[in-house]
Amino acid sequence: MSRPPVNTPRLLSERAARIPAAALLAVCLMLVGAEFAYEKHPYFGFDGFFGFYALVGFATVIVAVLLARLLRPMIGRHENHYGEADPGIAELDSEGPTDE
Amino acid sequence: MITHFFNQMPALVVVVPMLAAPLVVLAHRQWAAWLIFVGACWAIFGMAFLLFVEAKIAGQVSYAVGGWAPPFGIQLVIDPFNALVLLLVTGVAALTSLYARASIAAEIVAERGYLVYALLLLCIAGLVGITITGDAFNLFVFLEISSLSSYALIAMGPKRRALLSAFQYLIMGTVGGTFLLIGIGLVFMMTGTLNMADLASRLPPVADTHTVQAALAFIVVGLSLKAALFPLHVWLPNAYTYAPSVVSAFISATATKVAVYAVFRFVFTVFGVDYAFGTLPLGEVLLVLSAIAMIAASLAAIFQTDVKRLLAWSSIAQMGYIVAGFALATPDGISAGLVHLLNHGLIKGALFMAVGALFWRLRGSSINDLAGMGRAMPVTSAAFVVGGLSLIGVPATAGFISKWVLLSALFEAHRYLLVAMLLLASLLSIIYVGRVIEALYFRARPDDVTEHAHGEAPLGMQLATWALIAANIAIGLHATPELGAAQRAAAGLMGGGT
Amino acid sequence: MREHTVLRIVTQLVVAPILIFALYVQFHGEYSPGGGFQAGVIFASAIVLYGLIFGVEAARRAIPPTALRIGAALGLLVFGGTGVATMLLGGNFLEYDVLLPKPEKGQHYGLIIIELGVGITVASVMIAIFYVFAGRGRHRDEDEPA
Amino acid sequence: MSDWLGQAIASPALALFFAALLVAVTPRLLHGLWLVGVPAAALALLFALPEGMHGTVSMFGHELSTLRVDGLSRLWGAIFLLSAALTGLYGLNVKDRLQHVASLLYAGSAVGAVLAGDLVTLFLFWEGTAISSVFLIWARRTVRAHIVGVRYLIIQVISGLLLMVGTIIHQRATGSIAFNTLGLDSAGGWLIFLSFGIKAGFPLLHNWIQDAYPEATVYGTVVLSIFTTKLAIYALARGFAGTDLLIPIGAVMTIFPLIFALIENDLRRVLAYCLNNQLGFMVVAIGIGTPLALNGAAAHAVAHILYKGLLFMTMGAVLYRVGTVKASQLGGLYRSMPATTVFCIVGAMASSAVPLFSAFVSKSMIQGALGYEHMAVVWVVLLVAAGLGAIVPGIKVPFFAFFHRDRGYRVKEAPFNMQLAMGATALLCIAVGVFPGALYALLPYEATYNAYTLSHVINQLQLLAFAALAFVLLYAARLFPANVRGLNLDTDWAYRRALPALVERFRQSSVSLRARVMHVFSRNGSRAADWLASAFGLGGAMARTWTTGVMLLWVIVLLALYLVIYY
Repeated sequence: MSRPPVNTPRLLSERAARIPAAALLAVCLMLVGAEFAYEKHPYFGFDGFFGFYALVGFATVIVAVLLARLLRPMIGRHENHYGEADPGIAELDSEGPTDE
Repeated sequence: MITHFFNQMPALVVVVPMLAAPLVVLAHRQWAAWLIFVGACWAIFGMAFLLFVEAKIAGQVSYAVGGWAPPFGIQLVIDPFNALVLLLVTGVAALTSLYARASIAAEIVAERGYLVYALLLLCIAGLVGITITGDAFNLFVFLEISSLSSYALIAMGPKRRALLSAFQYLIMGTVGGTFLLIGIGLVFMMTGTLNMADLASRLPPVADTHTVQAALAFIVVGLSLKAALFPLHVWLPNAYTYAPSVVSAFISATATKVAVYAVFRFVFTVFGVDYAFGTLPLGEVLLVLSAIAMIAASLAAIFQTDVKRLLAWSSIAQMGYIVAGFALATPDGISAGLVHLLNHGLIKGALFMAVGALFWRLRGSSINDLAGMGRAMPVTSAAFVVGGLSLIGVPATAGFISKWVLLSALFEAHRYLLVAMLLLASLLSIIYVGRVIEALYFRARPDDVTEHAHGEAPLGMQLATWALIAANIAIGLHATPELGAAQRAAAGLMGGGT
Repeated sequence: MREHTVLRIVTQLVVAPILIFALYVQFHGEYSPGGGFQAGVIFASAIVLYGLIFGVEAARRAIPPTALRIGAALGLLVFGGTGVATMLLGGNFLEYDVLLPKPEKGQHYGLIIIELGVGITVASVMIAIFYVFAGRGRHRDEDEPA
Repeated sequence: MSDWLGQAIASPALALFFAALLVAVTPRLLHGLWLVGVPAAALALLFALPEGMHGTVSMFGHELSTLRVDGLSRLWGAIFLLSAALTGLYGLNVKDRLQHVASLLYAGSAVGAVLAGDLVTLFLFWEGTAISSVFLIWARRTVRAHIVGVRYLIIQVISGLLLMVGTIIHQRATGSIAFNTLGLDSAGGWLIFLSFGIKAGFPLLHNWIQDAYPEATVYGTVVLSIFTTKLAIYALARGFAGTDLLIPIGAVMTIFPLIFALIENDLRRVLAYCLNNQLGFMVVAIGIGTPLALNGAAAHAVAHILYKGLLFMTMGAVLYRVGTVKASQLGGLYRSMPATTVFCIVGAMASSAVPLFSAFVSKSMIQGALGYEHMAVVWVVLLVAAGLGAIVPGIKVPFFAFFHRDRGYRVKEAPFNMQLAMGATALLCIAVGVFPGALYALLPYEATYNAYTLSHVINQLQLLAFAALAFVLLYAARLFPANVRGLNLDTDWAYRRALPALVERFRQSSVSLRARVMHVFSRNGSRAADWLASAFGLGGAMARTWTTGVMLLWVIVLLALYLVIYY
């Protein structure tokens, strides 16, 4: 295991990341389009609305992530908060980059 | 001739070790002394087994010393209750005899080795005597025999602190013995007899007197001291810690158990359940004390740095379990107490033997000394692990059977607080056993230790340790005979009379 | 104590009578006040006196520690052996009646024998204890019963 | 001919115990045989056993039936044995004998517990799983692992003790120790429920999972992730099927661990939180209690064991090669560990319930059961959880470990046996998704359910794709929680901080109280008071050596106490 001090940009490079992102967008659009093309079997009624599943998937993640961002300052602590880290591991704390 | 031998067995169980002691002294050489020791121990173990069977068939075996009929002469009685205790004492003695040779050779100056054997034999004779005698004063005499020899045995420990510990034990033991004597004197004054069965029939008319009440108090306190019942336990940790390993192993497995037996022999047989637990609140007092013992001693055990000391504290906690069972004074409770009395003898004997084997190799018994010994002495360490699991009460070990029957009995008596205490104590036991196991297996050996840290203990020591461990597992897997015997004993005691 | 002539002379005179008195107490034990325990103590007291006046070394020469060890053991053996003998003869432990054809005789002799055993053991142990305490810090005999 | 098949000796659990013994004493060369071969043989044995109650043994006054073979227990036993073989393969390169012995004993106990026909047998093996599994944590041989292990063991044993006490009460109340539907209408039932709940990671009782699993060894975590919690799910399905209380409990379990998982840095801990969330699905299904729901719970347990095991295996491989699984330290590993990357993505897709992967067929059964019972609120909660599950662990784990920013690690690919085990597990994940019929055939109730209807597939794809889209947008906007070193408080704070602090406060106040009392005594200046003060004074309370005087004092106190009470 070696760790040269390289600092490549995040996610390969921003440019390369665009291809899968675009693909995902295309799939999403296709799935919205599919709403018109199949027979729905709703259990309750409200789950038969247009784009219900897509909306739930999208909104859930947005809300949950924002919630988690709120939560972190409240419960986040230093890695050796409980003082149980092994000597030697506890000292690693200062080094090592973090994201953003 | 054979029938005559069978008839004489109750006396022989005491006489053989008693006479083997002077023979050992005369033999003087270590190997000869050891041979006599082994012979005597296995002989009485065999006889104890035969007596156990005989008591099971006949209900009770009685023997009149000197041919004098019971109320006047000394009577030896073996009933289902003490037959089990007798089996424990002699069985542990027999295994101790295998263990003793290497352990004594390593820890005691060679010229004094024979003395350890002689004193052990006297101690065995005393304990066996306490167990089977049917005479109150005779019980005191045997108690003194076993006590005096154990003071001397503890004083022979390898460290200088052994002397002080033995001295403290001597003071406490003497006080306990004196209290017992005072108590026996008081009941003798009131009834004019010393035979237990006779006492039981003569006490009720005078039971309302303060003298008899005081007698019960003196006897219970005196014997509780010997049994290391909280808060009279304070002599025990030092005594067990500084005694030679073989002595710790033998005494921890037998001496306190026999003392507990004696307490309840007096309470149940002589004074009677209704008197001690009905008229007088002895049961409540003992239950409170045993509950405190379970928790306080377990906590103390967690903070020990010496394994022998840790085990000693755990013994005090376990005495709480035993007494709690007996003090319920229900058939289930008594049989649970008796079961744990036996099982704990087996568990603690095995654990002290394993620690003794580690001590044999390391010349130390602190937890730090044990670091990494799981690799260096795999067989002994494995024995300790199994013994430790039994102490915690893990299924398929004897300790689990004890825990199960004790909990059942406590539930039946609606003692929910004690249930909680017992569960808490068994959680605490995980911590202290876990500390030792962690040191044995998950810590590296210190670098500076090189030459003498490898290789197993001698065969004899391993054999004895594993025999006790095997007994633990056997009981854990097939407890029906033991439970049956304990239930018979409890039924006999609740029925009253010897 | 070498300069106390009176004490030395008196001791020399008294030791022998004490020993004889011990034997008297010993053998009259079964039907008059006395017995093995008392006799053993009296016997030991003679040796203790001797040791105090003439020194422990002298006492040790008179009665060596090895003898004490053997004595203590033998006494116990005599006691227990009698019991075993009664068993072998068909009685219970210490049932003296069976020792001799006549039960009373048997009782008589049986008691004398076991008292003798007790006496020997008590005397030996007493003297041994005296040796241990008196010899503390000065002399260490490997053979002494501690 | 096969008389022995009805005896206790024919238990697959015993076969695994025997394998543990063999591993302990035979040379390392043969270990593969015992670690992989014996579980496979035990699997064959399990299917050879006839249905019904077998293996009657008598133990301390109870008639135990150690082998109950029916649809439910056979399915669970089978997946346990299968995964024991897979983890055995995964751990072949581990030199530490102790871990192999512990994992075989652990697997054997779990199988034994599943096959238990009565509560006492269940308890015996229940304790067995607790004791044997802790060695997988201790085997990491660090101070921290030891502390965590003790904590883990205590919680496991508390669960065992509750089960034991509950069993005793239940037996006294009903006179039977049979392990069938127990219900919550008695004290014994509640205690047993609580005992199962601890191991199943009910909310507030869950934290031992996240505390302990990430601290075990590479191999140990994989093994741990399989047995204990799923055993609890089995026990709930057996004893508390149709208990309404389970539905809200399970619903809460599906959501809140995921929020924690979003901001957790240690990827094995992320997986532990997600494991907890998946248990919620099964708990809800058991709470519904209809045949379809129970089938769903069973099928999901099987699928879950496979894909979660696979994910833990891949993270184990990363830890093995790189030395850390902290998201903040990882990235770009797809270059050096391509195979592991693929396996991880397969595991992630299976766990996100992408059609043609295992969880799709099991999760939709549970959703369907909720729909048929018209439980709209819970249905929505589970749908939300499924959407969120596509992000953690679905995207978070593979993305931050293998892609994201290249941290420059140039390590070797995982050892061959690990790759083999991961490959086999990945294949099973896909196989279950593609051919659900084989799994359905094993389910305890007859299954006529079909997950692959057009609307199901499209709806599921919509859910997942838009969740992924949300992730991409959040990530691009730098709103996704960054991976920073640190730990997050959870309910373990209660016993790691609050409880010790409380005890310390209590100790200090009692010490000061005692000091004040002593002050009053010593002002009298009498000898006796000084003596008392020195006897009870500070310095180690119980454990120090007491003077003889104090000992005697206690004797007198106790005697006086007795006498006072008696007069």
